[in-house]
Amino acid sequence: MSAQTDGRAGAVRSTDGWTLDEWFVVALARTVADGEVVFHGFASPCAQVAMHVARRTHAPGSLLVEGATYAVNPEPAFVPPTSNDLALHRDAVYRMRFEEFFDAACRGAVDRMFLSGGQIDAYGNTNVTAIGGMPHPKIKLGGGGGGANISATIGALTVWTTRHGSGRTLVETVDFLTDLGHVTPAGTRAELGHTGGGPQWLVTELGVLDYTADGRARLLATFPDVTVAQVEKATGFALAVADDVGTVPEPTPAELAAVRDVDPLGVRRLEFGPSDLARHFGPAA
Amino acid sequence: MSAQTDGRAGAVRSTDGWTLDEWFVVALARTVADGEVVFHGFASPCAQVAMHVARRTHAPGSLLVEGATYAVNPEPAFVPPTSNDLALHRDAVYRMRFEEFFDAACRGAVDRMFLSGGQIDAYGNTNVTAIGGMPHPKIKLGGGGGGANISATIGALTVWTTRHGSGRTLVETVDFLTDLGHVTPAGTRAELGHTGGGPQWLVTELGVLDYTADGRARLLATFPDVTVAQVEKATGFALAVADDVGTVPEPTPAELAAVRDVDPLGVRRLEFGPSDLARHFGPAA
Amino acid sequence: MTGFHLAADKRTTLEEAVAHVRDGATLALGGGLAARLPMALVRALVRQGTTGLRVVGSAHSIDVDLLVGAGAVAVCEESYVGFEQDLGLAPAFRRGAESGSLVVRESSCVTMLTQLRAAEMGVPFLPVRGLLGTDLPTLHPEWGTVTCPFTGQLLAAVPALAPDVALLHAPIGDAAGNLHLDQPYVLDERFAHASRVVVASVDRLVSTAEVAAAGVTVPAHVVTAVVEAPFGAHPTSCYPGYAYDRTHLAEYVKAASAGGDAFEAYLDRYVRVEEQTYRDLTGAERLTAWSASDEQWQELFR
Amino acid sequence: MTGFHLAADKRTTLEEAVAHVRDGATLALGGGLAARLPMALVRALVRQGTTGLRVVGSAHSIDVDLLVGAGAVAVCEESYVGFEQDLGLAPAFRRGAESGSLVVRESSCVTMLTQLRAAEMGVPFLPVRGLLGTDLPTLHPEWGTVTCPFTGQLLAAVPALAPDVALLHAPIGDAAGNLHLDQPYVLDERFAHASRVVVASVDRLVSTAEVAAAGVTVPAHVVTAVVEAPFGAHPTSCYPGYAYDRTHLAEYVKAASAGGDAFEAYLDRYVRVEEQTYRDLTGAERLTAWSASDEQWQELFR
Repeated sequence: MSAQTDGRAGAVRSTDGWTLDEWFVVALARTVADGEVVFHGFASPCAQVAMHVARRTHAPGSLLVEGATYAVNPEPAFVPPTSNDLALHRDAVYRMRFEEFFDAACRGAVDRMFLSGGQIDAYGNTNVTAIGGMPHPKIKLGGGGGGANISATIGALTVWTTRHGSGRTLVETVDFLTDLGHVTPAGTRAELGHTGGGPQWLVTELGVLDYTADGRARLLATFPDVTVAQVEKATGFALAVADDVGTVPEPTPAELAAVRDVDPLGVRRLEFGPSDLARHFGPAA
Repeated sequence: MSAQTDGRAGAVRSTDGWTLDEWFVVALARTVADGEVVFHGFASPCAQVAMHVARRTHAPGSLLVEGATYAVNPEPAFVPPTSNDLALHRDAVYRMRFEEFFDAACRGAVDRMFLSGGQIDAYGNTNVTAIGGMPHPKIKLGGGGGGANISATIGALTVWTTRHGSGRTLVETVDFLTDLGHVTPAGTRAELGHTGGGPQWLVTELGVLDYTADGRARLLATFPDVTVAQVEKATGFALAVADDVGTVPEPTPAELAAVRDVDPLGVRRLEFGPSDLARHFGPAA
Repeated sequence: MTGFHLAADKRTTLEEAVAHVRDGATLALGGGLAARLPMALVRALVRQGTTGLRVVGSAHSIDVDLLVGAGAVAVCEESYVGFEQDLGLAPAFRRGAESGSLVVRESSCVTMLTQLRAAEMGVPFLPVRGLLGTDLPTLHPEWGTVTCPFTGQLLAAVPALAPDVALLHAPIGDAAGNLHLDQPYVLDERFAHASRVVVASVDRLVSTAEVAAAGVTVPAHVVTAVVEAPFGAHPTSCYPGYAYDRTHLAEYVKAASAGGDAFEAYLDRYVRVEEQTYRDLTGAERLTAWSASDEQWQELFR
Repeated sequence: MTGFHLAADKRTTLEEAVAHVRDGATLALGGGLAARLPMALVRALVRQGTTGLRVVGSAHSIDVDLLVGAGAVAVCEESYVGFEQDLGLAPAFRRGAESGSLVVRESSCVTMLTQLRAAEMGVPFLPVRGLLGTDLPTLHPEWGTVTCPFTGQLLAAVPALAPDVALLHAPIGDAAGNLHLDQPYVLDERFAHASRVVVASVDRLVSTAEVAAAGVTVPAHVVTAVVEAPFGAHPTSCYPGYAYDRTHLAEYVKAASAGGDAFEAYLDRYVRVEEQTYRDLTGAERLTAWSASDEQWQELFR
């Protein structure tokens, strides 16, 4: 897909089509409510772009903490492929110290964090440490950053993955529990004394899910080229499905323009496999 | 006394006399060893001037933390009568944060602190909280700043008072124990788990004392206009006296010059009563 | 413990700003000793007639003493209140403590810092060095001890302390509440992050660009309200603007020492008036002369 | 925990600087991800042939991976090691963990911060939020729990961690060791205050006045040794000097992924040489072009 523009960089006509990576970022962005304090970790291009899209569209009053730089409400000219880069500070009046951000997250002053994982279970527990578990990993992943602490305390979590379709990501049991979902083998959040609300949304390249009262993922909507049966097949746990599963609402021209404007390098695309990058939607599809 | 100078501000000829307040500050300064990290609290003009005198004479390699500003090795043009003043930052390359200084003091990176008190017992416990004790004080003193914490952890303490002669300052038992000496009613420093060495020197307007192996003050030297008997009479606890009590070594011209140069306003004099301010020594006496 | 404050324009008046301080509140006062105390806010608080405050902090002077003298304070939990060797003990504070009308639960700098840090870090307690063997814990039934789970050592422990309101003064700030302070920051940063509400006065309201260029010390998102109050720290210093007003402080100490009518007369003349009137009466402008030369600076202390 | 370092002139060579790092030491590496990593010091450490290190920190990349690949590391206690989505998993780190030659005791950012803070504050432990219910504690028999003496709540607790040596890189510093850093400081400030020995490399050794004008981030009194090493963070960024070298990092990842002879060839070509040779080979100068325009900056990431 080559985005047609109306003469202004990043702006698109409503008749343009869009790709899955763009739509996915828009779906992630919509999990941010206006007025929230939001944060992403490193190695999270989709979440990173999504937070800026939210601020430039429906959530202008949100406070965005740019992960790994801790810059507050920067306006980057582009998103580079590494999270601790000066390009991400642009126009930020203030940069938190490392400890200042994490203290705020621990005391409950941060409303939302984006979290992903190599494995995610029904309760939103994630594994970003090791496939096959520790101390004898089959695949040693990078590690969890600060998630093992602040997934316990941040107001709400938006969990995402771009590998749902692999069938190996949404699993019955994570091989190693790095970040906290609603219920762990050691107990619920309340039982463990954790103050944060836990996973609220799960966005995947197949669809959008929320969590039931008992803390399990529930399918709300799919992308139009995906069926409920496909989602269920790709999911390793018994999947709750809403009564009225719909289609993920289409991105607006303003949202698409924001994605393209924030992310001219297309770093969001680094999270997707080739077949998903080929998914194209809309009038021009 | 009016200091004669040899043409350079603050310099004095060795034939000049000197006052008790000057000599007292010099005696305090000599408790600083070269290469030490030293600190004074607020409301401590004599200690404040003494630290600068030490750095300008025998202890040029000491690191001086200017109390209440936490400026490192400043070179003030004068010492103002309040401890949190920009005048005390002069030429400091670095100013610690409040927590940075206190953390350093708590972990044992600060070698010496100057401490005073309205009451001081034989073990160097001090009361800067209330004469008559709490919660029903006869005289509510200002309070102890950070002493109740860092008197426990700083390498060594120089305790001082300018009111020894009152007979009410060196007491058998402090009415309220604000800062820690060697032995408290609750136990020794070792028993309480405190890591600092406790009081090493006690300088008063009558003389200079150190501490015995069992942690009690011992008279080492008196100012020349003071007898051992006078010191014993002014002391409210059984006073250990060294075998060879001498006279406090006279200040050198360089030391006197440093006192006068650092403290042109004479803030050190705020700590003394009129009769002690009238004490004058040396050739011109 | 505390959420962020995201409004873009937090400018208000002294009167509206101090309305955040309710009777009985736990109140943190910024600055230290006789530097950068939030005096314009303190004066407004006295005018408001607030009572029952628990004031918390490190080493303070006229801010606490004036509030105590005006009957605003029930409990004082500072590490020091006084005027150092220059002007001596704090008269109203001392009188309150000695008469029993003021409860003094004296704290210490590291202990107060540790309690604020606990609030800032979102933990219910922290261990702290020292204290054991001193008499300070006798004033604090809410403090305790904890055994280190690794070394078995017994340490003092203190609970998290999140002030209801912190009053801070800064030389400059913007409409959103970004504040630039000069060092020492004392506990202002910790108060800003640990308190539920942060009310700031600034000598000058300036553009965001000007605060950013000077360096943002306290970020807008922890500030609830901001008020422009020129010479708002007077009679304490707020460099680089103005030095300590030794003359006025001596006048205060004299009035507070005398108490009664003399203290009421001080309040009538200097506190129960508009800030502009206060500035004119005290001639605060002359304190900007400190920067002319070391000699003029020294003269302010003679 | 640690005394101050008061020498006036701490300048030394890379070789002498890394001699502070003994086999088996607990080593903290400054910077974060692919920014301001102390790579010239890391390369010198590899040349020194150090073994048995326990590396501690937050989120890192080529620094840890190169040390692991060179056989210097026994235990890795970082919160993340990798090249993000850009270049993927850390090859040597991953191979070590999967083969069992490297013990990974993965930590998390707040937990590491808390352990350093305990050392900095001089307390043997601190409580910390989170962790309970996760599997990280299974990798850390030295962690534990503590019951809040006030609320009765069970919290995770971690012991103080004072690294033997911290290696930091700064854009500028002076002979005494005063360092100016640009934000984010990541854990560098905490490493500087909690570690027994702090070894710093700087892109430029400058006058004390120049560091003071820029702002001293890490004060001389906590720094043990300082070395001038231009482009000392390369191939990671050290703004405002130079950006991330995506080309070189990709070359590294390719060699480390292949392992064996390919990795040895990388070491021979880039590590077992003089730093001047390294700079010439990598063409690090071109990375200063980032500041010319947003377009040129973006080009460096394509």
